[in-house]
Amino acid sequence: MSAPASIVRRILFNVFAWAVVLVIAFPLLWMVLTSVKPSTELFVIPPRLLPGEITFEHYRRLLTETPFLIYLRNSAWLAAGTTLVVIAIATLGAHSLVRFSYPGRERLARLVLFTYLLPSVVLIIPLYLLMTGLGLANTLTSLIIAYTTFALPYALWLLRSFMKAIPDDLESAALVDGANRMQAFVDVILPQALPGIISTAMFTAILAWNEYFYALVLVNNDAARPLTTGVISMLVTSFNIEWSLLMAASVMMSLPLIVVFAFLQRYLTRGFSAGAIKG
Amino acid sequence: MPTIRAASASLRLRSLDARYGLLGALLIAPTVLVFCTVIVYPLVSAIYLGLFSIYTPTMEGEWVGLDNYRRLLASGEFWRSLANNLIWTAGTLTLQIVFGILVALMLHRNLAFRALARSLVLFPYFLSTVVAVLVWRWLFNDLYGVLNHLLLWAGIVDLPVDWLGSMPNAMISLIFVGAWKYFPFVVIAVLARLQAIPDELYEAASIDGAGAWARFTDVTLPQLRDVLIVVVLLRTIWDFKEFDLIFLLTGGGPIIGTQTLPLMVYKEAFALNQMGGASAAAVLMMLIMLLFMSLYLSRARD
Amino acid sequence: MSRIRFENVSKRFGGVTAVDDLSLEIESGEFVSILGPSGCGKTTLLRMLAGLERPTGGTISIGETVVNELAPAQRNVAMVFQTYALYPHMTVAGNIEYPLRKRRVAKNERVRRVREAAAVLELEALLDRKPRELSGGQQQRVALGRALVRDPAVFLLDEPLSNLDAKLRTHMRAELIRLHRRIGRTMVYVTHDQLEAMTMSQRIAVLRDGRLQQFAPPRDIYARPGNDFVAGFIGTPSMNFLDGRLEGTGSGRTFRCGDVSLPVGMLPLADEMPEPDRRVRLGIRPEHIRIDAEGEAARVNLVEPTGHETILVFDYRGNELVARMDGDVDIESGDRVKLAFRADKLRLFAAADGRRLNDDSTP
Amino acid sequence: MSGNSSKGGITRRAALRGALALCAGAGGLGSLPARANTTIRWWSTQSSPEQLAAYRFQIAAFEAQHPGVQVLFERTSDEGYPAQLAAAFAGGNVPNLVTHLPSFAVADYWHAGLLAPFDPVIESVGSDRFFAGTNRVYEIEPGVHAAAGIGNTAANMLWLRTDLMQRAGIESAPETWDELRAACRQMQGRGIYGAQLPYARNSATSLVIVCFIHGAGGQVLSPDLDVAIDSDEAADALEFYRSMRELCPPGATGYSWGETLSAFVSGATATGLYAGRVLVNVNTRNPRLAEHVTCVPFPTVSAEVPPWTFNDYPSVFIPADAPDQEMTRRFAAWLYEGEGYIRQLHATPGHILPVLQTAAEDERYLDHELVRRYRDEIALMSTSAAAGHNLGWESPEHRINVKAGALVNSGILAEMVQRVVLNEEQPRTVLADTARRIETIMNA
Repeated sequence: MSAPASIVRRILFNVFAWAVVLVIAFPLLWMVLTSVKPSTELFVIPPRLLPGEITFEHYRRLLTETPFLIYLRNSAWLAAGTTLVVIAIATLGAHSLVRFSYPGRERLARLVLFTYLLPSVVLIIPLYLLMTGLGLANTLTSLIIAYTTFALPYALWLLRSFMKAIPDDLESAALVDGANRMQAFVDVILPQALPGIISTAMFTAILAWNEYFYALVLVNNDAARPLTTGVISMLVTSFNIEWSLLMAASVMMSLPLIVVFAFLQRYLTRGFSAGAIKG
Repeated sequence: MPTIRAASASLRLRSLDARYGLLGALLIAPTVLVFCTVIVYPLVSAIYLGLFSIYTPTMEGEWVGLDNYRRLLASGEFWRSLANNLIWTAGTLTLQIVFGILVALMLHRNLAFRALARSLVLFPYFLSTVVAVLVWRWLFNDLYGVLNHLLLWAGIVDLPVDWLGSMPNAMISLIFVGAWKYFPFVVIAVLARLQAIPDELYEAASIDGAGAWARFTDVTLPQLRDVLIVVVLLRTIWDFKEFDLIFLLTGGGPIIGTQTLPLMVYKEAFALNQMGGASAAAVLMMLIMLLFMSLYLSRARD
Repeated sequence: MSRIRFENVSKRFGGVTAVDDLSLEIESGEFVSILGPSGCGKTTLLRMLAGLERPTGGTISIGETVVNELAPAQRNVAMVFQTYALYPHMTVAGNIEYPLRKRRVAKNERVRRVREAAAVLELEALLDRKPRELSGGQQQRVALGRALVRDPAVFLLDEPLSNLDAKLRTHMRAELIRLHRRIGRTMVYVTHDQLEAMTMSQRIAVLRDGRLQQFAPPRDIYARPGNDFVAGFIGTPSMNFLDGRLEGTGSGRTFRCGDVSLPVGMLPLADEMPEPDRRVRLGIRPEHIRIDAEGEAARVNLVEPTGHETILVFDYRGNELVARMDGDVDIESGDRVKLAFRADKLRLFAAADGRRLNDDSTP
Repeated sequence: MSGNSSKGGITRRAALRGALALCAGAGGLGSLPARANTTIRWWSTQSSPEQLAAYRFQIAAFEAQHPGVQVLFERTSDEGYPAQLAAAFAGGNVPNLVTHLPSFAVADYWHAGLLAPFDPVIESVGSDRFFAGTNRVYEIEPGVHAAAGIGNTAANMLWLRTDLMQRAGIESAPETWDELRAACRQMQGRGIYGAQLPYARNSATSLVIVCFIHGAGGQVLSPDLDVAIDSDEAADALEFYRSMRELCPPGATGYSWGETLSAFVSGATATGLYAGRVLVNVNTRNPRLAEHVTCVPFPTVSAEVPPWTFNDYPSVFIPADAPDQEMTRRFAAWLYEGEGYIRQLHATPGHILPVLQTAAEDERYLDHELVRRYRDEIALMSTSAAAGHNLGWESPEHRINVKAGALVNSGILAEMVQRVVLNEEQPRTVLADTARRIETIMNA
């Protein structure tokens, strides 16, 4: 193959690939464009691709006139809290499942997969009763606990296979070197599992950040409402949908994720490559 | 003699393995606790509630035995919802896998601004379902939606297409949006695996005279097999259970054209206030998933 | 002081017996190899000694202490793993320092001892590197350093050289011997490589299927193998075996196997094998076969010159014999030659249980 | 009555409380809503920014008068409230006050024994201040009110664009279905659709078909609540609904109230079926149409059948399990008081119509730009709504139907419309089938 031909092929491939990427990303682009259009341009027929004039009015209104920032804070707490709780529990649990032996261990590991199957719709009322019984109804804590239900099995499973990939000898070495088992866990296993923990934490945070249904039923209070249900209930009512504000809200809801993932993206794939996907 | 036995018994209690076992149990205890309180307890109550006729707001009702199950299995709606559920799951899963592999292959190659391209492609997965659905509903809008406008402008259609309100459009749109939202998960997994395939394998295949397609089917696909088995399993479970996306996009309509089992459970529980029927439907749904999963796992093991 | 004793130690994993009723006593300061094919239980034995596995039965003691229920940290043993098991997230210095940190050694003392160990192992220049930036040999030395630094009573080494290339292995063998001489600590060395075991150890314990076959100094293992397994396992190429029976007694004793008939009357036997059939295995080491015009006729099947020596495979009356001869023998495949065996080096084993019949005075 | 349900659960919860304390401690982030001495939680499905401002005004005034009392406004939505309230009732963690739910939902909860009698509030507001008969729909058991109206809404007005009528040469507003179809057809074109009706599987469609059945002279249930939907009139209504499909935008199969409203307000359709919120939306979002919109009662099959107005009777009720009943009742009565109530009405002029005669005649109420400008329309809607009915109370002869909420939420009626319009099934077959399904719910 001659050099010019390969260059042409490369250019063609690049053009094609980027076209695909842009098609995939088009809804996001449209979201951004809509959010900076004045609302008067919104219902123009036919719709215009580019805004006639750019306005940040919707963002201003969202930030100053609505509880958006409260929802944002709630969502951040929720994602952070859920991730913390889930990772703490799952890391210990996975370590136990991988490196300790006791009766029922294998059965427990299998049960983890089974709990995936529970449809959240059916857990919701018993969960709600539980939360009310504990005096936690309408709090972020109740949502953190609820999110733990669906995030924990996945996190545990991911971390378990991740930790399986860490050689046994490392822990043995630490034990011989004078550590007890918890010290060996902290000194050796944890640092080794860190990429997996970060990756799992990201998946958990995504789940918690984006969850809608539990938040809808368990929390009906602006003080504890996260973005997903907050934005919907605030901007989508049966008599009106505030598209401009919705799109502005969507952009701002996605912004923290973009920032976080720009930094941590490689861990997502690393989490999978380091054996987490082997089951 | 007895003293020796007692000594050895206490020695056994203090034995290292017993202490380790205890520590292991201690570490797993929070998990077990969470499982019991927030998963097993609701699960058991679902099975229990399924045997009653229960008015949701009061959670009171009377024993009806297996009547809920009989009623469900005799109703066309349950079977239709199940069929919808299977169509949706199979459709969106296939698209996710095919598209996910293709895009992963694309992103694995040397592409200008590859990091940016990756972020853009992975983005739908990070996007909140609520946001994703709203954006798509805005794109699908009959009057102001850019999708219809593009088709009209290109002369492909004469009238705006009713994307979400009629069949089979609604199911197709749903499957499509679902695929768009979740295919990045497949990309992440496949991309990770692709990076781990040694180049020598490709070189060897090239030396053996394999073309691009043969390299894909003979080298790449077998290497992806393990990843795909797990990805398919996870995505099947998640897609089968999907509630938010369908509820927000079509609400199950038109009629019950896109109503899947989770939506039916929701309708029973909260629209009709029949917690008993809802629990029964959920238990059935779980059994169906369990069946599929064990079939799949036994197949995948071969 | 740091004598190691295994008394009737067994280890079962589920239904599999890894170590079976094994008793062994290692003297303080001794260098002992545990040798055997893979899966013979030698690593399990070592891990039990380290405290990483618990014996199913029997007792293990180090010095005067029964250590069965002691955690690894409480045993004052150090271990070098086959995979080295270096902590990837710590630097070389961090790796070597780790055991000291766990023993709450003071900071400046730690630094001093890490330097010392690094000096011994010539690792000074690498102290700030991460393990993945090191070559295999360097990693191996770091693993040794980590064991060395805390001056343990017992060193456990689990095939530490198996991941190195041949040249480096020879070098490290010498290093290890030197090290042992210097510190004079008890070392238990697990290997499947007889060369390592033979060259380094003061005594070798040969294991097979979890059972101890023989525990003796290298020379004895070679010259007076306890049974046909040890005899066959030690030595390259392996000892030739002919299955047959003894006839006659005393100096008239003859070994017969098909057409073969060899006088073995001069061999002092511990046991005359009173059983009527007297079935035995005759062992001949390849190095004890030579060409001799007076000898027995055989045909050359294969010639494998390695330079300084030549391995020859003969057909000797329907039996295959491997011989090791000088590099300059001038023989080609298909030649017919005459062979002689060094009669005093022949070994007889009982066919029933494989035990050696020659008595201990055998040269 | 209720509350007993938790008895069996008390020990179980107590046990779980300890078990979960660990998780809660680990979570530790959330907190209960800050507690003043008394907290009144108020849920509403209606909280547009203008309405929210009015509520805030009322809350501030109330809190000023009652130190130590805090009112927490919590929004819910038409789609979300069934699940949220179900969970709240089941968990015994109910809001003190719920407003703007349609009367048929109230009937359902009352029937299940979940609500406290509302008569003390009505008395304290002054029952003679209400329009006569306004609260009849809540009198599910004779002499006891489950709730009271907080406003009236004439949901099915026919909204018209006078400019388009003029251009098409239509002189008077259509009064029959034939006239309406003809008018829509004449006005359709130039990118504007003639009509806009919801054809989706939602409550909007369910309510519209109920209107049409009555517009054909039929009914869904007889006064004694026997199923009466399998009738020629209902078939006519479905035929009419189907015939309007070609005049509506293609996406009408997904429309709920919101899309219906914005289609008309944005000028995409020439006519619309909606309540009074059109007025405020046209004036804020598309002022160039403000001069050209008007409304009339929705046409019926013929002149013989009088118009039937759907009033969903936005309600106020107090759950029986709510704490601080006395303070809650005081706050509920407060919602009707003076300037606060008028601000509520002004937030959506013409949409939430006064239930208090005193307020309707109050000069402060009449002194509002939109109320003045659309005086005729608002007057028409007020009288229509006052004589309005809904599925829970189809005519003055009807008993209160406590299953209306379940009927609407089940989607049976909307499905019926979709089967006829989208699947092109025979109306009579569908009606017979629907009658059976309604029967099942009525008997459940």
